[in-house]
Amino acid sequence: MNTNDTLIPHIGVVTDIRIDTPDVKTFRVEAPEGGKVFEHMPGQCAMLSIPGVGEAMFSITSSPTNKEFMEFSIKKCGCLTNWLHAMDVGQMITIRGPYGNAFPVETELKGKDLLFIAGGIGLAPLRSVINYVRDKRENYGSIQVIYGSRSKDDLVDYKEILDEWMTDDGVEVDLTIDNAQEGWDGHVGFVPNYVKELNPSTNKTVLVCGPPIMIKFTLAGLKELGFTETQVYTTMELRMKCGVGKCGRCNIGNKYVCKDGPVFRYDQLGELPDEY
Amino acid sequence: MQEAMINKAKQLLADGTVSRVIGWKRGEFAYDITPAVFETAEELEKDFVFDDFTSANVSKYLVKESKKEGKVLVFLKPCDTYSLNQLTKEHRVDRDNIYVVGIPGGPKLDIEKIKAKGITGITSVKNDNFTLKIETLYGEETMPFYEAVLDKCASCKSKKHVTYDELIGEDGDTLESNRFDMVEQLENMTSQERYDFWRSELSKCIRCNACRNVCPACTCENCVFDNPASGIDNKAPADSFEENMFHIIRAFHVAGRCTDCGECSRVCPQHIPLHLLNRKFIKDINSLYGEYQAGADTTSRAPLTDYTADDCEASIVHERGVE
Amino acid sequence: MQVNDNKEFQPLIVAFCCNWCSYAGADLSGTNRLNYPTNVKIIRVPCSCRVNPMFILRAFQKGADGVILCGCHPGDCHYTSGNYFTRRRMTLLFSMLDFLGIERDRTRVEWVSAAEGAKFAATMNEFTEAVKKLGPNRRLEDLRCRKQ
Amino acid sequence: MLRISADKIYELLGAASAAQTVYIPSEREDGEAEFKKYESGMKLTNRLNTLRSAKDFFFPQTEDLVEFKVDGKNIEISDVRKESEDFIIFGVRPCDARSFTILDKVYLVEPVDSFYKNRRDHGTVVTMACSRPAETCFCQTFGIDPTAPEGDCSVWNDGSYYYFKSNTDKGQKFIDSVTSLLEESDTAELDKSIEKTKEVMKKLPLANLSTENFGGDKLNEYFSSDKWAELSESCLGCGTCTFVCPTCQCYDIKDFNTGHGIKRYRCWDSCMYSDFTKMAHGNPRLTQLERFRQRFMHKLVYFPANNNGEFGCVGCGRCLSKCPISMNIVKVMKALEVK
Repeated sequence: MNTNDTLIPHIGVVTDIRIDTPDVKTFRVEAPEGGKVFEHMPGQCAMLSIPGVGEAMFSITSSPTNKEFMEFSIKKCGCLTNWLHAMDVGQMITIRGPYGNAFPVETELKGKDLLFIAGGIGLAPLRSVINYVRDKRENYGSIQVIYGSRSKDDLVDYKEILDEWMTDDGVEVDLTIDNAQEGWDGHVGFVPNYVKELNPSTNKTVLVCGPPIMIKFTLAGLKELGFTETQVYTTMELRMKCGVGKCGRCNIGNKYVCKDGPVFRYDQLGELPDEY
Repeated sequence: MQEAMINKAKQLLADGTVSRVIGWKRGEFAYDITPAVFETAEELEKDFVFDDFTSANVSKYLVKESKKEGKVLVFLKPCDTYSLNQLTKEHRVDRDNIYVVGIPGGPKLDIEKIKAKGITGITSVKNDNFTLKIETLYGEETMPFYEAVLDKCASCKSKKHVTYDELIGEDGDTLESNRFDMVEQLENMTSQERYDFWRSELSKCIRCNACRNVCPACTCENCVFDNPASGIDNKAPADSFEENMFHIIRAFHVAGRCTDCGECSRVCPQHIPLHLLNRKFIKDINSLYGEYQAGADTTSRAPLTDYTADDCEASIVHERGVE
Repeated sequence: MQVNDNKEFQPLIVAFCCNWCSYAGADLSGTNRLNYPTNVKIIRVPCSCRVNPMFILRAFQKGADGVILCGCHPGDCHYTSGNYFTRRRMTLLFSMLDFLGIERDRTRVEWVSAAEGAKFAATMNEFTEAVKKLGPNRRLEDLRCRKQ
Repeated sequence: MLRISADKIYELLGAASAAQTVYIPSEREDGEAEFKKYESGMKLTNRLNTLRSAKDFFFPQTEDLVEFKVDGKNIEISDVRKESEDFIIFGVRPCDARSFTILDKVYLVEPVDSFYKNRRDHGTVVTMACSRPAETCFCQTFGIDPTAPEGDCSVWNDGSYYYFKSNTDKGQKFIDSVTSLLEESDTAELDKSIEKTKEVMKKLPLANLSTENFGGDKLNEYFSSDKWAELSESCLGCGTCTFVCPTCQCYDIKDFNTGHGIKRYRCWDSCMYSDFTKMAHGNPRLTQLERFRQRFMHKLVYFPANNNGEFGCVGCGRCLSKCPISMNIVKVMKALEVK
């Protein structure tokens, strides 16, 4: 038995832990001998696990153009993520992947003006794409990022947004938080409303990710503004165990989110039964 | 009987006493009967069935159904009324929202026992004066009625309805049952023999959870075996230990609450005699803490939530019977 | 690897001790320098009543050869009645284990007060001997946990 | 065709089991049949089929995937996979034989499941044509001919003889290994007995059940059908149907702490269970209705959509006889069917 099996993981070492928000940390993962454990495309996911604690699917938040390491922005919300939040640098984890499709950065999205809309931890999968297109700037049109969170403290990657994205030419970043707070002079309000206020040009291609309720209202708002369903991409999550469309958990209609997703164009999503 | 039940149900639906009826629905074959909720006279006419195969205890459905709008009519066999009483006692059902019509009990038939005789292709089963006349695709077969009786009916403990709003037919009495015979037989074996017996039975377990899910005493909102934090939420018995553990814990969780309705053994696809575990607890409780029949009333304290200062010590286990 | 057959079997005993009486009793037996086997692993519980059947089974699963539960004497429970419930529960559980063919001498309940250091040590010695006679737990073990 | 007289079949099984493990359907004390390792003295069952399906041979209920040693911050992974030994499953019914090709469509597509493939590569499936189908049989519905079984080697029994025909190299190897016991003969007797079986098949109560109204393109018709509420009403949410089903293939992956390491294993799981899709932020299939619907939609609509119209059911009838409340795919199909 010397064939590889995708269910048998690799070892990854956590080489850096960044505290993003009170409940989100970003973990840097490298192979024990240095470098990345495997290559991926923006939007793909990986199965991270602590043996004996659990295994779960996380989107890879670093860009494939980063050749040294992978990053995962993880919100504390369950058994495994609590454990991950409590660990220190140097901890080994197991990692397998990459799983799923990716945002079509090399095909449909090429040459397009891009609008990223994210809410809360929903920035994690989009950050991979944003940094990818920033690194391959010549292949894409304008970039606009609309990002909102509960409060200023809950904005993931705030430092990177301020220091890198906002200083980039041709990248427009619009931030919003749910409620007014001291030390915040930016926009206050929910993402879907902010999108409508900003009234982005309808020739942009939209990539949206966030809590289901935010996605729902954002999509409705975009439709009002004149966007069509084929212009909008989103990324999904369901419970997963295998990552390769066999264990049956993330099945919606004839699609498996782990294999056929997690990235779906909105019109494709509409063809699936409403069970996510 | 079926006719009388349908008429009763139609009458109670028509006069507005109830808005729904829980009963049994006819299937594809002679024996595959599904518990169902009927809402109209037409549905009752078409599909309601009561015969030798309507053995399912429908009282557990009342946990859900009694909380819905409108009163629900339920037909309960004597054994099923014990389950309902126990559920009432544990505040799992809204008894005021239930209209119980007591109906005569079994003995009901076990299709598996007929099939175990090698009879296949069954198209109809008729009881002709306690001989079963079984029509099959390969000709007619016969077998004695009592050889096909469900285990739970063969050791019936009571023909008495312990709760009802109305009865169809006469009420019966509690019976001298032989239900502890097999438990006693096992108790008289050596420890090694008992171990071998249970190993051969429990090793068949596929952890389908049918015993748990059908059990009227298992009504926890979130079962310990489904709770990832319990550490025992396994979906399959990965080791012989887990087979033992699952059934010990399950029986323990219903000890003193199990009315001995026998549904666990009836639904077990592997024919594991699970009721023996429950009966062992019942027998122990009866002999150590005084006769107790779960579901016989709605007020008494359950044996495991009760005590007396002069209860026997646990060492009694070491002192009696065969090693 | 050479297997040392001469090495005498030392059973692993798990002792659940209630915080108020038996744990203090164990403590006392220690301060009195009384001997009991080192293979007795004490798990302190707030009351003997805290021990649910799963604890006992889990101990066997993870390698215990015998499980003993110690609590306050009946009538002396810190919480008035905890040990009375324990008594019924454990009687039924042990009876069930016996019914399944698990050797009955692998389980025991003993009431040990805070003043009974000597009784604690004697109970542990005696229980360990009884379990030793039975040999390793094979009927209620999880094969996955057996050390190779 | 090659044949052996019925009284010599155990001689043949004995010869075959000298070279590799042979499993045969045999009866237990309770009258149910199950596959057991053949040893001399054992008898083939008279029951039509085994209680549990034959999928266990390739997709066992639990199997170890990988082991970990955890030491402080370090983790060591050890691959516990072992090359399976060759084995023969004798007497697989045509429905179960078809179930393997359905499982193949899940486990042998990229990325190939090496655990499944390992067993599949080493197992020889010797099928047995049916001669006494039961009332619960509906394999015809899914295009299976119970008198012409698939598998590596097909066997027919006309009462006096067992006839053998190989379909693959593995099947031929099996026949070669027992060839000295077989004699060449015509099939006149066998053909007669097959004709008789075909007559019975026409009379089966479910003979007219058809799939023509189901398939990958029927998602919208059936997903929002108002029949689901009624059908799922009495479902207990147990996993009996799933676990006796030859084609159900969902699994769970779990870790077990042995005290000296972590075993990661997988085991069968059921979409009927309430926690199947439960995650930290909620559960997309909240009630039994959704879970119940998922199981049948998957077999009748989703699976065919992904597999050129092939259905995820083989009509073995196990769920018909084992469901505690007798709710099953046949009742679902009949209730749903829109013309």
